[in-house]
Amino acid sequence: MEDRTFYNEVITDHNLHPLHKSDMDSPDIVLEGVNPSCGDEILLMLKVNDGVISDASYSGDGCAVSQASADIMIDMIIGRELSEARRLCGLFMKMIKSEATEEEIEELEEAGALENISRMPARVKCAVLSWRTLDEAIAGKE
Amino acid sequence: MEDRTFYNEVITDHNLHPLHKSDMDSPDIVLEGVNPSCGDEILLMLKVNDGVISDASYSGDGCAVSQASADIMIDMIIGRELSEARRLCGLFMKMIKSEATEEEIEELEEAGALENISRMPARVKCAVLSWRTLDEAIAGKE
Amino acid sequence: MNRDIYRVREDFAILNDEVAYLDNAATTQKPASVMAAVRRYYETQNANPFRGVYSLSEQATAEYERARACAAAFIGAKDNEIIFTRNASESLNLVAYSYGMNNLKPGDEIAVSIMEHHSNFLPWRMVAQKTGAVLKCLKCEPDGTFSDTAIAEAITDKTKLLAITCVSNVFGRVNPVRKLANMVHENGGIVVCDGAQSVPHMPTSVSELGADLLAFSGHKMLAPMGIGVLWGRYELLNSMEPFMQGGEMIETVHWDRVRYAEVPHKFEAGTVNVGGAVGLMAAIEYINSLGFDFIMAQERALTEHTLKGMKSINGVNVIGAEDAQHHEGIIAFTVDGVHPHDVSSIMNEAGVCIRAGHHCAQPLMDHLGVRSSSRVSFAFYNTVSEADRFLNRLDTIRSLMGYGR
Amino acid sequence: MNRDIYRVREDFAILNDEVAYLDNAATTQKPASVMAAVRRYYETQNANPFRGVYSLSEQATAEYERARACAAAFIGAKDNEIIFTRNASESLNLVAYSYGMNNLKPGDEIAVSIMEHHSNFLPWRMVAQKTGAVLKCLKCEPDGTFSDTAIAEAITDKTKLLAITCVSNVFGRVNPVRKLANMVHENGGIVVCDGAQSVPHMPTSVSELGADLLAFSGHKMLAPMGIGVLWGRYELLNSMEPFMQGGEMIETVHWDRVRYAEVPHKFEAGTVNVGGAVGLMAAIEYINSLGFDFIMAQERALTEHTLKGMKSINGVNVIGAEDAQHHEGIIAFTVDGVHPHDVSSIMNEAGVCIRAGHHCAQPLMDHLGVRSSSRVSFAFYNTVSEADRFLNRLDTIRSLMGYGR
Ligand SMILES: Cc1ncc(COP(=O)(O)O)c(C=O)c1O
Ligand SMILES: Cc1ncc(COP(=O)(O)O)c(C=O)c1O
Repeated sequence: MEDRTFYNEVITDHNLHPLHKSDMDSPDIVLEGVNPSCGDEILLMLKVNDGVISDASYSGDGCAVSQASADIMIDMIIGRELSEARRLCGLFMKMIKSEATEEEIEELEEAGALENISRMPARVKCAVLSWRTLDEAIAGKE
Repeated sequence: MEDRTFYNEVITDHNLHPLHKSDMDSPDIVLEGVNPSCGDEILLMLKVNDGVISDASYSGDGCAVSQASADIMIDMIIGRELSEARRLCGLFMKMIKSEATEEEIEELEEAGALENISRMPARVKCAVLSWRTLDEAIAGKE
Repeated sequence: MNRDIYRVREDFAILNDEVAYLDNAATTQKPASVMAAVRRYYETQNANPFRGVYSLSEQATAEYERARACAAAFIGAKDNEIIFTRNASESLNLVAYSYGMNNLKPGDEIAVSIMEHHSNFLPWRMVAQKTGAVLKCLKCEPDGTFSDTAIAEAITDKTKLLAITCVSNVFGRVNPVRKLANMVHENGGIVVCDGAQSVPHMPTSVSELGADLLAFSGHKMLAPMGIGVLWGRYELLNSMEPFMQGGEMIETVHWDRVRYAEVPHKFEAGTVNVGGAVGLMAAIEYINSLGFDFIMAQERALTEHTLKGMKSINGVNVIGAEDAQHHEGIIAFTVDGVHPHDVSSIMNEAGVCIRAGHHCAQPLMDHLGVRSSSRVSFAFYNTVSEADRFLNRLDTIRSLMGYGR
Repeated sequence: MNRDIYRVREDFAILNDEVAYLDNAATTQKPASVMAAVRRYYETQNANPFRGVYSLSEQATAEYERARACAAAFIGAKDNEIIFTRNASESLNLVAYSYGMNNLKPGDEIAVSIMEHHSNFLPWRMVAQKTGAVLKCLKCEPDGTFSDTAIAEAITDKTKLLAITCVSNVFGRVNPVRKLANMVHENGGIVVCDGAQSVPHMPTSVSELGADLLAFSGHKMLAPMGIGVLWGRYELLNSMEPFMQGGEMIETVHWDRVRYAEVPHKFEAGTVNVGGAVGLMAAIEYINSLGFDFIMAQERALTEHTLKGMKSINGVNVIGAEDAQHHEGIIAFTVDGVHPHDVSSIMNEAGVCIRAGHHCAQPLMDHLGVRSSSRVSFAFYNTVSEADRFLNRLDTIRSLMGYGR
């Protein structure tokens, strides 16, 4: 018990060595997400060409769950169409609610590492912060 | 059970046919007692000569317990010295607290009819209203 | 009268054949399921909700929010429109301080019915005094109805707020809230309803009610003391300033700036009463399991039987309507020549618990020209034999007090 | 460590070997005697107190007033100086609304320590905003002490009110209330103390404390949620305006004039929480039966053991004093590179319940330059093996989070 943990290597790696935590010059879209109960903050920055996310990064401050989740998400959406990114957001939400099929979780690649967050209801908000922020922003554009 | 009651004949008689419920011309002492939780009101009027209560009456409005108790008290104190009246007040309080001896209750004559009020804590205030008012007023004079 | 009532009574440990508890408008007794739910909460899930990231606290949070949803469903409201308070009085004071003090100004009118419980009168009196708004009195007839003239006098185009009870705790009559609310709304005012005596005894739908805010107490509907509810339209609640301030009702606090939490949390300062909310949830579940059809049939049968008996006793005067149907379980009365406190004491000697006094509705007593009165009030768990015990004792009171001797 | 603790733990149904509940500063668990007392009340004595003239109501009144006397004796106060509220937050808001809003004026100063819980900060911020009084900040050192300079800056001859906690829920250090109170009193100001973290853990004597008002919560001292206390000097309470208005807090009410009831009833509007008060009485009796000698020895031993262990773990930073003796059962801390919410979740995975966040003391967090922190807090019923479970998990956290991999 002492050593079992939700914080698997995918999460701790993305938290400690983020791939996309950086500023961006003149992004096309800037999205802010705040999780007031924890104090998590996320600033998503996207470059979009012809409906395709050509580049993305984030800055922020918060718990490992929120930061790793953002890093994983950004890694997945770069190069995808906005609509495709939204579909992934939907899949992620489904997974969090334990409603996703095995194939769907597979499709979420590294984000599948967050599947067990549903066992920690108070932390679900942290996991979905960046996804919800992205989803709402794209929905607002449509 | 249907017919047993604290309201014995002494109490109901003094309530329905009070001996001293009347106004008084130019009393020497007027005392007002109020029992706000029930709305009982008592106005005691005394004539005092040489430290002796030569006449007394009351007016008021309230429950049978408060009105009968006042009527009984007035009946007892007419003709007594102020100090003696105070002593009776003390005895009455003792009786209410179930601390009086049989002889003491005997001495209270008709007021002994109120002895069992201690079984109805919410009504004790009604029974002692006139006695407390008299006691405090005489104490104030001394 | 439903014979199952004797099985229902077994759910209430305090009920027995020695004492007939007929003061249910003051507070009700609690069924075993309510006691068990509170205990189960404390023995298996207790923690400070919202604050903790650990499982126990998450469970406490979930229970509390489940109770909120339960209370919301009970009155046809949305979950986030339910604020847990201590009792109806606190709910009404919340509105007075938060809405009244911050929105009313000199010249505005507050209409308050003469039959309000002190808890829905004094807060508005205070608001009027402190804001300069005018307090107008909605007078009633001796049977508890409002005449068109009285309504026209009290409700004008300056009425910014109407405070009215759904059911008076003296008359027991259902008020025409919707009709009055329509008039107030037409001129942009709001309506604050006191549901303390209605929510426990009949189905409530806030959308049908027509009011903007509704207050009620858990302890009058089988729940423990210390938990109450304020319902309000979300947009209205959202526009209102906080009342009490402190932990839990904030999003972020810095020395020089504060962001308040969202409704309903904005109005729930400090550690919330999870145990009380869980008790209220169990009480609502108990009421739902019996069903209002059963509850209302039971209470109406008792009221009818009792009112009929009272009318046949000399020297007994019923306050309010002639008809039992306008007495929702509540019958206030006087006995000629016998003070209500003596009536209560004599009843108590026969093991009958009824109320005496002004019933926290002194302005109504003044209006009716009654100094004080007695009141018998029923819950569904009362029996005809309890009502008969009351009637039998009532029948002897004047002779016990020496009349006709 | 006293071995009897395992027998004491049997009084708490929720405690077991699976979960170490170490968030006692947030709320405590309830012993069986408290649950039993509340149940006995509802099963044998429940009625609306004060209002009824019948025996059941008299019993309820007697129980409620017995609870008041019990709470008074517990802090060395007079019975009529005890006001029952919902929690410490309501007690403090009562003072803010009743005293603050009616007595402070532009130019007056309110001094509030930077370490106050939001519940003893936000009400004063509101009072300052609405009355025009000036809010002054009493800053503290990183170890939770107040320097003479800080005191001189915050407390002046214009200080009309000082709001200060007896023990901070972050530092766990006892504040020099008496010394500060003397300064404030010299200039005619009053002192409002927050006893939420002190009253449950050490003997309190209001005369020795030196404050004018003291607030605390039942749920942090073994009682059910939904009951709290405000103590105040009688003359001060007597001079204060009512806060909430409604039933029970009046003597007589007419449409055009009101006479309020005497203190403490003046401040208890609506149906009081007898069940909660009875629960608090049972909690106090339980505490008295254990005795503060035992309780304090127990909590100090746990604090000492834990602090020592924490100091030996790399990357763990304790907030406040170095010395366990200044941590009355409370140790707040941060872990380098690990967010407090992650710390809590990781603890929770090992069955350890600790708190994460700003502890409703965000201005203090700002002042200390900490965004948020973790907190372990003990009650007498905790064990060394629970503390060790916390320490063992703490020892692994950084490596679980990938540091040093
Ligand atoms: C120091 C302090 N003051 C006040 C409070 C508020 O207590 P409550 O939430 O019970 O009102 C707390 C606890 O949360 C506290 O720790
Ligand atoms: C009509 C009405 N309104 C309000 C109240 C106040 O309820 P509480 O004392 O629970 O706050 C009562 C009961 O006392 C009532 O009968």
